[in-house]
Parts: sequence; structure tokens; C-alpha cells
Amino acid sequence: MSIAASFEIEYLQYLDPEGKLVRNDLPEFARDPKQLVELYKTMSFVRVFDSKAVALQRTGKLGTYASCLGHEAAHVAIGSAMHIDDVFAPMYREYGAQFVRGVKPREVLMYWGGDERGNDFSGPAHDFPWCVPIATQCLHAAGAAMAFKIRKEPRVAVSVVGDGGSSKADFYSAINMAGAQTLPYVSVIVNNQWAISVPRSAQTGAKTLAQKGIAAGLECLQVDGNDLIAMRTAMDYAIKRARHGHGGMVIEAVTYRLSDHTTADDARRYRPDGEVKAAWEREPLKRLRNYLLAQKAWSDKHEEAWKAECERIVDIEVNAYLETKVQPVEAMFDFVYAELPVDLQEQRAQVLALEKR
Amino acid sequence: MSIAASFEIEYLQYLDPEGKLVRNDLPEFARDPKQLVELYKTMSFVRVFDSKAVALQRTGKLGTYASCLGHEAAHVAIGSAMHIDDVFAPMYREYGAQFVRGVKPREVLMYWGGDERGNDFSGPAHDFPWCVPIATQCLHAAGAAMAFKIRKEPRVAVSVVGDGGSSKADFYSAINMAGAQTLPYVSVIVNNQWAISVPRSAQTGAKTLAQKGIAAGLECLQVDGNDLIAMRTAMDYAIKRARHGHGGMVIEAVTYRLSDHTTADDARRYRPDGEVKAAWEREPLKRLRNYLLAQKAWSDKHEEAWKAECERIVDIEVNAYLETKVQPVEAMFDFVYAELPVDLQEQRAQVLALEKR
Amino acid sequence: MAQITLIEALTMAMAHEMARDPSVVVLGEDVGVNGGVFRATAGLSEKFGPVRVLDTPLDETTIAGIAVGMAAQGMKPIAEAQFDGFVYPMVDHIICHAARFRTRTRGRLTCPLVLRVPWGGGIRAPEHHSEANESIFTNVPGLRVVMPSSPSRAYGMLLAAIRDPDPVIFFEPKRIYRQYKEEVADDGEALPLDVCFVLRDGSDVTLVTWGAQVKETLEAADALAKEGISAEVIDVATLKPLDFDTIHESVKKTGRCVIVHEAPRTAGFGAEVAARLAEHAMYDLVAPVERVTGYDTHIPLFRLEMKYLPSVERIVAAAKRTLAAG
Amino acid sequence: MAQITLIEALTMAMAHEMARDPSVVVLGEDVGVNGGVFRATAGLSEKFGPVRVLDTPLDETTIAGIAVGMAAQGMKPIAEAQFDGFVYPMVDHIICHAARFRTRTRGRLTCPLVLRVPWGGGIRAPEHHSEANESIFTNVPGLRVVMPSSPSRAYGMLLAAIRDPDPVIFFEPKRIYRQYKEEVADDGEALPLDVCFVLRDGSDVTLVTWGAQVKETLEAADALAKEGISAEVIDVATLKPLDFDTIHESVKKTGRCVIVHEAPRTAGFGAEVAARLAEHAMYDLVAPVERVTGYDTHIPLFRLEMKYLPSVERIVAAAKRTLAAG
Ligand SMILES: Cc1ncc(C[n+]2csc(CCOP(=O)(O)OP(=O)(O)O)c2C)c(N)n1
Ligand SMILES: Cc1ncc(C[n+]2csc(CCOP(=O)(O)OP(=O)(O)O)c2C)c(N)n1
Ligand SMILES: [Mg+2]
Ligand SMILES: [Mg+2]
Repeated sequence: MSIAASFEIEYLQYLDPEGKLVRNDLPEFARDPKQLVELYKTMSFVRVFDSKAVALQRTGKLGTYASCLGHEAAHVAIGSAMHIDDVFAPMYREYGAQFVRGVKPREVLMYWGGDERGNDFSGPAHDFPWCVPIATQCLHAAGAAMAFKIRKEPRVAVSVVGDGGSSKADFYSAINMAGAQTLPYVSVIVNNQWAISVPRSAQTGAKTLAQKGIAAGLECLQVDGNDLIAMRTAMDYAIKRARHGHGGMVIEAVTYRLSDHTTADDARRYRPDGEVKAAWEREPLKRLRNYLLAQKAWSDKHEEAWKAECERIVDIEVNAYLETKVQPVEAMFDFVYAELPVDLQEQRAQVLALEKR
Repeated sequence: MSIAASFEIEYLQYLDPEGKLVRNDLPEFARDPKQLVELYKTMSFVRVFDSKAVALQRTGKLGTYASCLGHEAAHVAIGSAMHIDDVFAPMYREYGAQFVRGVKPREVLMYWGGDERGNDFSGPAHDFPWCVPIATQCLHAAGAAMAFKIRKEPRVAVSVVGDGGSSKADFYSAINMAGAQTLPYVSVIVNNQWAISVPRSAQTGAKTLAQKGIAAGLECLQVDGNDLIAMRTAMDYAIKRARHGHGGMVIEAVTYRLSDHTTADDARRYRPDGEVKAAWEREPLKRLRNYLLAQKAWSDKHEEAWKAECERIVDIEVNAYLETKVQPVEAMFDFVYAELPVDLQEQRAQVLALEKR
Repeated sequence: MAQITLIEALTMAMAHEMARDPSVVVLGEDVGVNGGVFRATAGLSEKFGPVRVLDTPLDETTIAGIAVGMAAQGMKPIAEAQFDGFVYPMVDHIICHAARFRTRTRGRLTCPLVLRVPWGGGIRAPEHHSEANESIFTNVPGLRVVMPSSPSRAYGMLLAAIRDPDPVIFFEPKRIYRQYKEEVADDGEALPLDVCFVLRDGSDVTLVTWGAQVKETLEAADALAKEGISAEVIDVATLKPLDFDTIHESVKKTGRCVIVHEAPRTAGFGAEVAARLAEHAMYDLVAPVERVTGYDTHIPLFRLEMKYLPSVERIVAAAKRTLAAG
Repeated sequence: MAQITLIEALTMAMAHEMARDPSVVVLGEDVGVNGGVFRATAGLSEKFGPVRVLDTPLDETTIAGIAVGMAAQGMKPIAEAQFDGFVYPMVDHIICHAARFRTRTRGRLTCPLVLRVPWGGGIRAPEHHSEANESIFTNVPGLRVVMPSSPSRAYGMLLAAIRDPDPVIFFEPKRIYRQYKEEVADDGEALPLDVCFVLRDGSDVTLVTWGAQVKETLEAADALAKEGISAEVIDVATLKPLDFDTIHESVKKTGRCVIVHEAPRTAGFGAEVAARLAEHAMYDLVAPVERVTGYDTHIPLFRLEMKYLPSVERIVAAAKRTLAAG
């Protein structure tokens, strides 16, 4: 029998769960402790923010909130590898990537606090908003990449989807389009092992999620998503390739959702405690901190001071959020069309009249 | 770097375009000339039927018709490899598979003649009807396979999709489901190089279409779809595997659409003549006939007699079709629900009243 | 007989039919061990096993497509869309296939599936979790579109939907999933589909509604009664096919009609009710028909959503306008 | 000035805007070298190249999703659904995203795409090639739903749709693609959206319709004229947002209204027109509103399809009923 095609999926890891280097070809950015410290500080900030947001929800000051606990390395690597004029298409928990790109914590809170203005990012004005319908953002990113190709702009579009989302039609459609048109599009699957209560094993018979890219003729890579250095290396590679016209790529970031799915979920109903405990051993902050401590680039004192600083900044953001007044009621009419059609004017007037009573 | 997974796509061919054997491990069925002759006769019948149907359309006696010219080996192999109680989910040109399964030529004509009764097959009562919305049939087949699994029936569901259709979301969803649930489902991609005017190269960046199965963790195989022996061997293998609980498979049958897309299409607008000419060199009937002639299992006399017989049978079918009276007008109401809801009774009465005038 | 909520009644109906009929299966995202994000399928996986209570991959196209395939091959799938806003990728298989298999094959293949859709706003949920999108299906021949508004109707109508030989889109007003409890016997008695339920008799004005809005409409009827206005309240319950006769009989009596629904006004299903009145009740009406609906805007995120939903105040005001008019 | 058909007018409008505005691109299946299965995009690929006239992979989800992504990033995509029956896999991206980007981001991102949909029956095509499914979109805030019915309106309305800052679903009545020719100047003059066109003045009865049915409705008006009945004919043209004022003005004059459309009756867009009349024109109407529509069944395959579509005969009969009634 002859062989029509053959493929390999590589797995990339630099830091083991203890923070020990497992390869000796450190990329340039990782040889600069200052850069690594900055990335660590962002990851750590995200975690402080995240626990504060959960607390706000528990005390009735926020709606349903999707925690990013455990995803910090993957998210911060994505955000920091992108240029500011690249386009990011998030799902709903990539705050790490978004903070790096300039989205404000108060905007995250406004969004989950039931206020559309949270999506009016003060950061990258062209980034896509949070995307609730799973995996649809993948096609928006591919569409953005298509726009870049048509306009000959050296920009790259990056989307994030979950392990569950990688089952969805839109995920395949997007990578297929990227392959067919050689688009500057990087599809990152953040595989945190669960889609609400459904384990990754029930989503697909595929051995890796990275290999889904083979269906589209894309280059694919599986990465330790808890290893900031590996994730950033993979993203740098994928984005550079894409920017230089070599087409799209699928990156599977293997990580773990350490929290409930959202604050509306109770993972104890379906998830063994032991699994979560074991996952904490591999979590992303610890290993990078250990590595930096070993490099003497970081210390317990730094840690303490930075935590305090994070709390301070987060408090400012929370207060700004809590002080945001609700939108005027007519706001529900004012962004449906560029100009309010005649047919809607009476309804808008009715709403205003009801409000005034 | 470590390797997380690796894959190979094999290519299967027994007969070269001239009808010479290129391997010496002929499977059992192919060692029996009688069986091969029967299959050849069916392929040949399909071709006679097909050209008659095109002629009917040209003379205004049939609506738009999708020819199967060039696909006969792939289709007949699929139909003949299936058990009668397996379920077939066709697209719209798999007459070869359907005739083997008991669908009558007159039913094909009724369907393309604008009469729903064409889908009320006298053959396998559980087979899916023709399916116009591309690739949706893949999920219906996967659903059938799911039903077999739940009911513990040793049955297999087979769908056919085109090269174009293999870009469609439903195709991926179906193989993903099959992989996740180890379903007895065989997805055959009949890659005839064109989706109306869009060449296979514009559909995907994948080197083979077979490799799409890797995304779902399925076994995949690329086959010379013009080689009846290879196609039937592949189908036997896939169906047996599936029937024995080993899960789904993706088979790419590489062939060529020798006709226009349908009678409503004019392929000269977009397709180079030279390509079609070259494809005729690889067409499926010639090579099997050459092989059978060389085996002395077939002769020019047989050929002539069989062609005449085909014409005779097809004429009977065409006449039966042409004599079929149009359905009574109220038929449009009588299959919308099991029982006509009260709300529709007045409308039905109106239609009847209009008709009587 | 247990006092149960609307959502518990749904669970009870599914458990009843699964025990009675082995061809009934449940499928969707998180319907298994987790028992559904709203707990509608709680306990079913334990009782009937993971093969009949199937956690699907996260793809609504898959859920709809395999439900169609299963139904065509003799199963009775109850598919769940996790929220109203996620039903759109299912629309193709529902409209092109579920609704058409019977007619396409002249009755050879049928598609007796139920698609359960938690529906509507008012639960302070994120975007796409609050849609009143029943209009997507009401123009489609071959479908039934139903929506219960009480525990007992939820039980009886879901049984009927599962037993129905044709596809049923079963909208569940999630805002009233746990609004109140009612005694519902697990007696396997289905309620009829294709009929409206008159929830309250009245003589001055007919209030026509469905789903969660039944709550506000009944409250409005109470408020009107206090002012001496007698309102008849009709729960449409099955939107398609529509039982217009019940509505018409009521309007013959009252001469006035207010239609209340949560979906945006334009081309919402209320338009069909009003259209039937314009066609058939012209000489019965003494006042223009009123519609109290969601606005022709997207339902806002939750800080503003209660300003969007029809309120008791708006319903009362509309009813009074019909009284002032004629 | 050339005499052109409706479909040629569409091609001319696209070519005009592509030449004028480099952000306009065309995408879909077979729109490139083949020029579209109806030839609507004929010549565009030669003129503007395969990057701006993009043959997509065969996946409507892809077409809709990337059109949304492109539009949000400053392009003006004109996406084509090859036939009405293949629009369903696009519905998710259109409803959840195209219609919502502006409101979701408070105006930061917008989605100025056009989705062209060859629409309706009567061309003896296979199943799923003959759907009148405009109702899928008319309840969705944030969308425009338009349908031209003549070469000049096709040209002017498509220009307007492309230039519109919001998403437009552009239904094309394929049965009249080549019905007749008209002089249409390629002057880049858009027609207004959001307004009805009064095609014929009359005083006895108002006939309201859109799309291919404009043909039969005008013929019905001719037939009525022969019997001394003066029918006003209104082409709704933009279904959403609806210009009810023009319809209302006419009904104030005539007191009678017949609504004609090809889609199934129940919850077809005609219901909205009738509902508005029931709300606002109660005192103007002297006869019940009539609807002449497709039946609440699937449009049959072509041997029976002409029995399904509203005929001149049915329209005339309905108009006469309104005259007999009041
Ligand atoms: C189309 C659609 N279906 C269902 C949902 C409900 N839902 C929200 S998150 C989620 C699970 C997502 O899992 P995964 O993709 O693995 O991402 P994760 O949340 O684990 O990061 C589901 C089913 C949705 N938002 N969109
Ligand atoms: C969902 C959908 N989109 C578009 C079409 C129109 N259409 C019919 S056949 C076809 C091309 C199919 O190509 P392929 O899948 O390669 O199958 P082939 O016809 O070549 O056998 C298209 C675009 C359709 N039937 N369904
Ligand atoms: Mg996950
Ligand atoms: Mg093909």
C-alpha cells in the first residue's frame, strides 16, 4: 500500500510542573529575566482580579462570572505575543490576554455586571467583543484575517476556543477557510479538560486536539498550556509564520480549569476532587515563580509587594465599576441601527414616557 | 521535542487505468469473476440510465438532473458492500448505490421530475431520501448509527458527501460524533474534484480529504474511486470494522465528475477541456471491462447484449415514469403532519374548491 | 401527589416516558451526570444510563442532526438546546429535515423528535441566554411550536409532545421554572396539543399570551378586576398550529383584545393572532387590537432587561385603552 | 441607458460599488469564474479579481461567519446564499452577530454586510430551491430585510443596501430575475430603504405585496380594473423596518386591504401588515383584511408548485370579497 500523506503532532514544554527547565534551547525572550518577570506579574495580577470578581458575584455585586483560574499562562502568552494592531477574538475568560492588550478590568466587570458598555473596550478598538455563542468567534477571526489579506496588511488574527468549542462546526469552518486561503489566522484551543460538565473524552475520539488542524492542512502543535515559556514560544512562532504569509496554525494549550465553569456552576456535581487536586500541582503561576526564584529574578518580598499592588489596582477598578451608573433606558434603542428607523421612534418614545412616570 | 501523535494516510488501488492489476493480494470477492461481472453489469446499467435521464431533461421531460457519469465504481461499490438492513444516506447522484439497494430507476426519475413520490423508495424502506442541503445527510447517518448503538443492532450507516461537501460543518460534526461515541458509521467522500465550479484546491488546504478523519480520531483511507475492486475492498473493510464495534471511518474516493454538475450547469465556463479529456482515460468502466476481458470473463458480445438489455429495462422505467399521473393537489396537505391539524383544514378545502372550478 | 415546580414537572414527564417507551432518549450538552444546567434532566442519567441520556459534543448542529437521524430511524429523541440563544445552529436541520421528512418521503420516514428550548429573559443571565425567538419556527410547516406556562401544563404538554408523531419545538419559560409549585400527578396523562387554555373567564377584554408572560398577564387581570374590569386570559400554549377558535370565541364575547408577548413586536407571533382577528373578527371588535410586547430592539443585558419585558403596568394600560376606545 | 433585467441590474449595482469603494467584496459559492449559478456576479471576477470576488469553500456557516468578521473589520462584504433554502446555516451568525455587533459593543464595531438571497418558487427547481423564508429574519432587531421587484428598484436598493451601515438581508425574487427589461442608468443613485413603493394608484382596495408576487398582484389590479374596480398596489420593498404609514394612508383611502405573499400564511410577514391594520386602521377599514398567501404546507416539488403560489385568480377573488363585505 502506498502512503498518501503522513503527519506528526509535536508537544512543546520548557518548564516542568516544578519549574525546572526540560529543554536547553530557551528562546530569546525567556533568556531575559525582566521580560519573564513582567509576564509573571501580569499572570499574578489576573489571578488577584479573578478571585475578586468571584467574590463580587458571591456578594451579589456581579452577575454570572467565568473565572480564568488556571488559564493565566495560556492567556498572557497569547496577549503578549500579539502586536497591538493584530486582532484578538476571545471567548469569555481570556482576561489575561485582554489586559495585556489594554482592556480595563472595570470593563470586564461591567460586562459580567450586565452592562453592554463593558464591550466598548478602551484598549484595542478593533478587537472582537466577548463571544457567548461557542466557537463563532473563530470565524470572525478568520474573516478578519481575510480582510487583512485583501488589504495586504501585515496583521494576524488570533482566536481562542475551548476543548468543548473545538467540537463545534464553526471551529472547523474557520480553520478550513484559513487553510484554503492561506490566511494569517492562529486558532488556539485552550484545552482545560472540561466543557462545563462534559469531559474532553466525551467531546472527541481524537488523541490530541491539535491534530484537528490536519483536517485543514494547517500546521499543528500541542503545548503545555501551564508553561508560560512554551506557550509564548509557540505563539511567537505561529504569529510570525502567519504574519509572513505562511498561513494559519492550530495550537492546543493543555491546561486545566481549576474553578467551576462559571459562578452559576457547581463542579463538585460532576468532577472528582482528586483530579482538581492533582491539577493544582501543575498550575501555571507556581512553576514560573519557582523558575524565577531559582534564577534569583524574583523573591518572596517581590511577591508580597506585587500582591499588595495588585489588590490596590483591583480595588480601584472595582470601585470604578460599582460607581458606574446604569445606562439610560433609551440606550436599548440607540445602538440597534446607525440611525433610529422611523418605525422604532414611537416605541422609543413610549419607553421614555414610561420611565418618566 | 516530543511527538504527541503521528498518522499516515494510505492510498489503495488494485486496477490501474488500463485495467492492469497493481497488487497481488486480491480480496476474495474479486477472485470470483462472476461477482465482478455482476458489479460491472450494474455499473454499465447505471451509465445507460444516466445518459437516458440527461436526454429526458434535454427534451423537457425531466427537471434538473444530476448525472453520475464517472462515479459508477464508487457508487456501486458502496451499495454492494452494504447489507440490506444497513442504512444509506445519499446526497443526490448515488444511483449506482441505490439501484443495488433496490431503489427503482423510475423513482429516480420521479424525484427529478418534481414528484415527491420518488422518495418513497420501493427498496430499503429505512434508507434516507435524497438530500439537497449539502452534507446534512452525514449527521442523519451518524444519528442512525447512534440509534443502532442504543438498540444494540449490528447495523452500519453509510453516508456519501462530495469534495465540496467535505468543507461543510455537518461533515465534521458527523465524524466527530462518530469518533466520540464509537459509532458504526462510514463517511465516504466522493471526491470528483469539483463542487459545481469550485475546484477541490479552493475547498481546503489539506493534502488529502481522507485526512479530515484524523480530526475525529477515525481511521482514514484514500482510495482510487474509479477502481471498483479497491473501492469495494475499502468499503468491505470499513463496514466490517464498524459492524464489529470498532467505530467509524472516513474513506476518500478519488474520482472525477465527467459530466456537468447538473443539467442546469455548463461546465465549459470554468473547466478546461483538457482536464476532462485526461479524466476519461481513468474512467471506471473501461478499466474493469479491460480487466474482465483479459480474464476472459467478459466479451464484446456480452457487452453488446448487456447494453441492449439495459436499454430495454431503462425504457420500461422511463415509460412507467412518463405515465405517472401528477399527484392530486391536496397531496400538498396530506403529509405535512400525521393528521391534518384543524388549523389547516380550511386551507385544504380552499385548494380543493379552486381545483374543482 | 407531589407539589412540584414547572421544571420538576418536565423532569417527571421525561422520566415517565423514558420508563414507558424504550425508544425515548435524551440528548444535549450537560444533560447527563450534571442533569442539565437548569437541572431539567436531573436524575435521568442515573435512572436510564448514559446511553439513553447522552452528553453530546458541544455542537448544536450535531445535536439537531443526530436527533433527526435517530428520529427517522424509529427513536424518539428529546434534544435540549441549552439556552434559547443557542438554537440557531439547529435551525437548518429542524426546518430542512425534521419538518420535512414526512412530506419529502410521502410518509415513509417521519421525525418524531422534541426539541426542548429554555426560553426567555428575566433571569439576569449573560447575553444570548434571554431570547424570545419562537418566531423562528412559527412560519415553518410541519412543526408544532408549544410553550407551557404552569407545572401541570408542562407535564401534560411534554408528554403529548414526546408522543406526537411529528416534530415539536418545546419552549420552556425559564423565568417561571421555579415560580410556584402545583400538585401534579405522575399519571402519564397527556394534555391536548393544538388548543389554547382559557385560564380565566372574563367579559370586558381578552388578554392573549403565552409562556412566562402568563404570570404578568394574570396579575394584570387581577389588577383590572380591582377596578371592575373583567379580563379573560388565554394561554395560547400551542402557537402552531394555532387554535384561533378559542381566541375568536372570547373576542366575540369581549369585543376587545390585548396580545402580550416577550419577543420583539414586529413579526412576533402576536402579529399572527392580530392578523386572524383582522381577518375574522372585524365585526366582533369594538376597539383596536393592542399588542404589549418586547420592543423591536435586542433584549438588553440584565441591568436594563426588566425595562424591556412587558410589565403588568403596560398590560393594564393597554387593556384600559381598549376599554376607552369602544 | 441600457435595457436590462432585474438580475442584470443587480450585477450592475455590484460592479458600480466595487469600482467606487475598494472595501466592497463579493463572496459565496460559485460567484467567481462561474459568475454565480444565476449569473448575478457574472464578469465581476474578471473585473475585480479572485481576491475581491471570492469563491468560498462549500459551507454557509463559513460564508456568514467570515462576512461578519470582515464587516466588523471595515470591509463591506456582499455574501451570497446560493439559494433561499441554504440560508439556514447562516442564521446563527446573522442573528447572533451581524444584527448585534453594534448594540453589543455600543457602536464600537458594526457589521455593514449584505446577504443576497435568491428567493422564492416557480422556477421548476429541485427541493430547497424555492423557499419564501423572509420570516426567519423579520422578527430580528438590527436587521434590514429588503426585496426589490423591478430592475430599477433592484439596482437602487442594492446600492442602498451596500452603502447601509447596518446588515441587510437582500432577497431576490428569482422567478422574475429575467421577467422583463427596463431602462436603468448606471448612475450610482441609490433608492431609499425603509419605504414602500406605491406602484399603482387606486381607490377601492389596497393590494399590499412584495417580491415576485408583485407580478401577479399588478396583473390582478389590471383584471380588477376591467371590472371597474380600482386597486392601489403597494410594493412593501423594505419589510423591516416597515413603512406602515404608506400602507395606512392607502387604506384610509380605500378602506380595504388584501395582503399577498408567497410564504406560508401563518406567521408570514403578511401577519405583521394585518396586525398593524388591526391596531391602527380599525376605523378606516370597511371590510375584513384578506391574506392571499402560500398555504401552511411546504411548497411542493415542481409538478404541483404553481398550485401553491398565489395566483391572479386568488388575488382577484380576495379583492372582490373585500368589496362585497363593505
Ligand atoms: C453555541 C453555544 N452552546 C452552548 C453554550 C453554553 N455553554 C457556555 S460555555 C460552555 C462550555 C464551553 O466549554 P469549552 O469550550 O471547553 O470552554 P471552557 O468554558 O471550558 O473554557 C457551554 C456548553 C454556549 N455558550 N454557546
Ligand atoms: C447547503 C447547500 N449549499 C449549496 C448548495 C448548492 N449546491 C448543490 S451541489 C453543490 C456542489 C456540491 O459539490 P460536491 O460536494 O463536491 O458534490 P458533487 O456535486 O461534486 O458530487 C452546491 C454548491 C446545496 N445544495 N446545499
Ligand atoms: Mg473547556
Ligand atoms: Mg464534487
